Amino acid sequence: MEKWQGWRKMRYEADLDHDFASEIASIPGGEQLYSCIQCGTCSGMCPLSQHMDYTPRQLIAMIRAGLKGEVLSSYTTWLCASCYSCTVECPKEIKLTDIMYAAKRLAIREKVYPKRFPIPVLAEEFFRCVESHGRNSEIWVLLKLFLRTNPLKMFKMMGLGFKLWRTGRISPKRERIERRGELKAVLKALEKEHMVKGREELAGAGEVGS
Amino acid sequence: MSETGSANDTFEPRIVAFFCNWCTYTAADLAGTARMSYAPNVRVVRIMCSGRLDPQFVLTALRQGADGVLIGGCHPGDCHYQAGNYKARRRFTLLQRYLEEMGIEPERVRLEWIAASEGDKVQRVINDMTATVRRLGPLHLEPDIIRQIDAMPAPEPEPAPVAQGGTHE
Amino acid sequence: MSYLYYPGCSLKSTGRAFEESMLAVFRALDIPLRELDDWNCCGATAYMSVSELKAFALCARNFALAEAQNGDDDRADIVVPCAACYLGLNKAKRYLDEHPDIRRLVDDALAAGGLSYHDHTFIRHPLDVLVNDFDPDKIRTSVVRPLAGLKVACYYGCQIVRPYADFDEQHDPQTMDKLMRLMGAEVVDWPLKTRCCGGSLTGTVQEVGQQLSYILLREAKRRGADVIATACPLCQFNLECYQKQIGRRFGNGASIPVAYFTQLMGLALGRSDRELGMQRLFVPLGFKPPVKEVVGGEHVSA
Amino acid sequence: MSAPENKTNGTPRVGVYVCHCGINISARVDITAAVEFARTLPYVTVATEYKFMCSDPGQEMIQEDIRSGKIDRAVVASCSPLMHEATFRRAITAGGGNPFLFQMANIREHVSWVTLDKAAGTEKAKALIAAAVERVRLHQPLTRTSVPVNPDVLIVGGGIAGIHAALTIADAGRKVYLVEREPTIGGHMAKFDKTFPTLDCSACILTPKMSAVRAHPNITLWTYSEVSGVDGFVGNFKVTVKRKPRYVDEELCVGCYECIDACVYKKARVSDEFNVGLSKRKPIYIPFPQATPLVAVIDPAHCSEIKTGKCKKPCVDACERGAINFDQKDEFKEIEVGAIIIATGFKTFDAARIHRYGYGRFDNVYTSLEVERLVNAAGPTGGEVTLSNGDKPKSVAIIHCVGSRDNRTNKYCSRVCCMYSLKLAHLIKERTEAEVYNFYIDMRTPGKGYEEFYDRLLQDNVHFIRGRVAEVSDWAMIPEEEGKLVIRAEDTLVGAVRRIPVDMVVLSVGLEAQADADDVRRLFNISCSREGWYLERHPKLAPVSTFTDGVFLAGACQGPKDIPDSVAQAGAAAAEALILVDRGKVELEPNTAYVNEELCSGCRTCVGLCPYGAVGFNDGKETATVNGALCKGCGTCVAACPSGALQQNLFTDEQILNEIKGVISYV
Repeated sequence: MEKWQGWRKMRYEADLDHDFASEIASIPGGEQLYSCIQCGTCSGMCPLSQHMDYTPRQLIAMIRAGLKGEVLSSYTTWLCASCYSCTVECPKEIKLTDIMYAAKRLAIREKVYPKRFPIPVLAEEFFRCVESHGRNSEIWVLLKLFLRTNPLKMFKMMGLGFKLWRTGRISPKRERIERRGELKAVLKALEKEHMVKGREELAGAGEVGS
Repeated sequence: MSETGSANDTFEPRIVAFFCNWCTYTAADLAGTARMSYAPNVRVVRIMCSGRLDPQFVLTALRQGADGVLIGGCHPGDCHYQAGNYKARRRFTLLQRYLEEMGIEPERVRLEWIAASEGDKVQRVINDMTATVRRLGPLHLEPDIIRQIDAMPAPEPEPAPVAQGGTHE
Repeated sequence: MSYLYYPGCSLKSTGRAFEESMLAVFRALDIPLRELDDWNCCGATAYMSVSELKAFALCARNFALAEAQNGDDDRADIVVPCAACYLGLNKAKRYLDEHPDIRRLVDDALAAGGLSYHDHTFIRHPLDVLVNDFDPDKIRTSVVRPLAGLKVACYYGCQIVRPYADFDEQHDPQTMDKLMRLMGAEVVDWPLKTRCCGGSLTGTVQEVGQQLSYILLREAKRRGADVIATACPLCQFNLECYQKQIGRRFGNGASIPVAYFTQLMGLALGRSDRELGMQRLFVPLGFKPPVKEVVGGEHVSA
Repeated sequence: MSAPENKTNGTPRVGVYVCHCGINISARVDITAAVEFARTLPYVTVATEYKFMCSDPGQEMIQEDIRSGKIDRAVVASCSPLMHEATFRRAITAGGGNPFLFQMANIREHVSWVTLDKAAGTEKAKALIAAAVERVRLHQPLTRTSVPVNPDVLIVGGGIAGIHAALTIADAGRKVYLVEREPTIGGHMAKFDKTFPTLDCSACILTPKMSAVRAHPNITLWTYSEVSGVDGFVGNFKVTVKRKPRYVDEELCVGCYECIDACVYKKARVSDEFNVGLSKRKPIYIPFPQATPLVAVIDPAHCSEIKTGKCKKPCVDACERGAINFDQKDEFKEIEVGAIIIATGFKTFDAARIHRYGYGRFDNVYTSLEVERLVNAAGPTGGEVTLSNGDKPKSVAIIHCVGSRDNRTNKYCSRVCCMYSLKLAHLIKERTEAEVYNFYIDMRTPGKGYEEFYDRLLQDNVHFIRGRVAEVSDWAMIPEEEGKLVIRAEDTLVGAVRRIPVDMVVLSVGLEAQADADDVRRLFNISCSREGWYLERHPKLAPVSTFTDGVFLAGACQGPKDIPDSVAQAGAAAAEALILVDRGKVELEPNTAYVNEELCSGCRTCVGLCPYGAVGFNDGKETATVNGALCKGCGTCVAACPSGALQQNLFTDEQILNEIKGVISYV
């Protein structure tokens, strides 16, 4: 049990971000956010909710209440393994998994995700790797991950790594696609400053806060 | 003819609708009580049954300056008067051919089955129809077409009806 | 009908045995399969947490490549074994379809790379193809070494059936069960068919992720399964490669062979262990199907 | 076309009255502008506005203007004519005018409630007003004809609603036909043990009413029967009732059970509908001891005589009164009634549709209706709540909202489940002393004594967990869960997911429209809501009427309802029906068709068109004829007439053409 640190639970309207909910609701898949009846089916279905600091249901309530800070810095979104159990069972057809993604992207963009927590770091490394090579080379991504979070873990994992190498299930070889230039061109075109004229107003589509 | 295709965003089309009393008119009322807002371009004329719709009504509406006409009746099999909507459908098909001959885009005249419970369908259809007609632009009838319509047998001045059903004092 | 094959990153590394065995099975049933040229990552889970738009673009490039490679065929069916890729590509296809804004941006992006996507692409999982495109009898007759007496727990994982369960029942999927029965195996009844295995958490937040794997392993054993059949490289990796650590963490009763359903099919279809990448398993299957009939050497070349 | 010379004295003098309807209209329509516009229209002699035209002062304004001769006809721009046309027609009559020199412009439902922009709303309102004025100036004074009303009433459905309506009308001295599909009346209520919130025994309050129905001289009870055809109109319906063969003569059978004991099937093998499949019955059976009528019935699907014709038929020998008769066939009864009350009730949601709750997969997962039978002293277990192995459950979970409040099944709240779940919680605890857990989303107990009942359950320390159950599973995480059904749900008030092992699960299934609601709707020419509930004429002001005059609604067929509400509504429907039949005559809307013989070319186009045979042909005069008594006023024949000889009162070609001109050419 955490010891009491003099926190206050009172929430002043002035402290809340009243645009947060509409920001999340505006992403594709966020449409249904407002119809949540707080039934908790999502949390009950979720195989990971027991490890989360806020249950998925609470997260939805917090988004709607405008507790942006707490939501973006929470572990909940990162613990989502995107198994979509919540999404398929929500009686109001709220696409919670997509909302989790939206929150993750915001957290990364605003650099407020939990520090040294491996999952967001993995996401970033994975992203970089694919951006430049078009494919993912597990071993390199994992190396980077451990270096950035917990180097000791690397030694812990060595046994497994060796076994994988012996059975030919990993190799230090870099996976990459042939036409990397082509892919770069495609991805670049989606960055605001490179967008086709007149498309900026669509830049929000599929991206929160971009 | 009309400026087909010319997407016209500022143009506010005027559409006359003939709704049957039992299904579509009631559905439109339901849309109202449910506060489903939709385009203000459609103006409803109530008839008891879509079977009452005389093709001349449609032509007169267009002649008088409507850019489109919407006809609403009960779903097949649901007609309050058993089969009036089937008659309406038959007349509508003939009318469509006639309109094409006159060079009027068929999309300007539309028949929809809308049940009393389908307020949301009223909203959808009216918005959709308004968008379609707006895209088609204003309806311009060539003088000879106007002559054709005017030449149609207009009903004689109301005679005193025989004393049956509703009787005149 | 011919298919394009999208391996995805994992089937070239940790999931190699899946690729090997699936190709072997398709060969055994003479189902033509061509690998998609210069395919790129599907932008799954981790990538999507950074940029969804770019994730969609990654998928769209694969679609464009597929349609180009398929020439003027009116549909390009891409067989996608990896569950994460299957979902990622499926999701992209749907969002491009349902959200015109996204579509416009992605079309522009593709154009910048000299590519275009025309909605001819269809994302198919091997389970879908094997069960829904082919006559079960044809498959049954190709069985030369029935898996008689093998008790299989069919594990579909999450992302194949959720959220887009268009080829199988979402809550109680049956395609793998059907195939395993066709192979002569016995399917044990277990309720965790589609429960999450922990996904990438097994590597990142192990104490959490591995507990999910543990629940699956233990329940499979309880239900008397000899082997868990998987349809996803990550599921297979989680359930098999971490068994030692899981044992240490949560106590034993968690060691059980975990094979790809294609490996088990391959065995029944008489392909050799090497052809099926059996040697890559950490936990040996320890089951040899009896020979049903005397067959030409090229069948049982093991 | 030019305005014809009008047949009322002098040129028409139109009064236009624009209603604010509080702010309902004025918020989206500039009333003053509309009135100003109305003043500019031809024939308009008065144009004014008022907050509520339907109120007495509002109506008085019109009457005053008629009396003072300022106007001879009126346009009221307010709500839908389906709402208040009758009101204003009465007002005009009271003012000495002719009620049909009147037209409404619907600027509420069709304008202010559906238009966001006030300017656009005002324009549309003007157009509708212009149309009404253009039309009303051609209106003719008409008089209503009236037809006599058949005093008998048909009630469809013998559940508590149908029973109550039948008794009410019969006690008022009117003849009632009560038609029930099942072999006995009683409906769902007959299956219940206790009723909430008073916990009085369901049978004790229902069965006396059932036998009263049987005994009542004014009630003709036809069970095991269905309405197969409806013809005619308000006051004069012609109905065909199909009486299915019970193969037992209702007059002779005394319900002694001898035949049942004698049946060749010594053991009961057929799933018993009355006990929702929890027990078995024989091919010849009596649904339950208080069945009304207490008459055996043979189920042709299982009777070996009917299936094979080779049965020894011990039942026949066993019946001293010779009531059993295998020659019975479908029998069709033709009846005439003035009013119809539909009380066809509901069906419960099929729990198997929600896979994760395990209904049909796990033995000890029951639906609430099954448990109603279990707790019922007259039920299959004699009131014992037991598991499939016969043991008493030590812990029971009751899951609310099964199939309700879910976009994937039924969006609506079924309204009765919270209360009956509380009732079942109480009864289960009473019978088994088990720990009972209620899993709910929101506890809905609006009703007299309902919240108090909830409070009582809280006192009984029944557990209440606010959270929709995610899953009922049979895999254990900890030893305590072995061999149990495990409920997984978030306790939303604690903010933690809980796993709760129980012996028995009760699924509180929601209410749904009957499977054949749509066929019945067509039969009686009424409407259904999306979900299949029958549509009332007005949700507040005409809750038991339908859009078809003379057809009324009672009970759950109109929407989920508990017993008190069903009975109240049945009383209301009975009153409406009585008003109709006691009035003795119905005034018909005079919107009938008529022939102008001078114009009729005798082409006979119209003759075949009329579904009511109202349009005939006079061979002598070589002209079409219309029988106003048969004409329902659809106008189909009028639209077909090539020479304009056929016209329809209130909907003449001219009136409609003028309305078209008005709606389009001013604004």
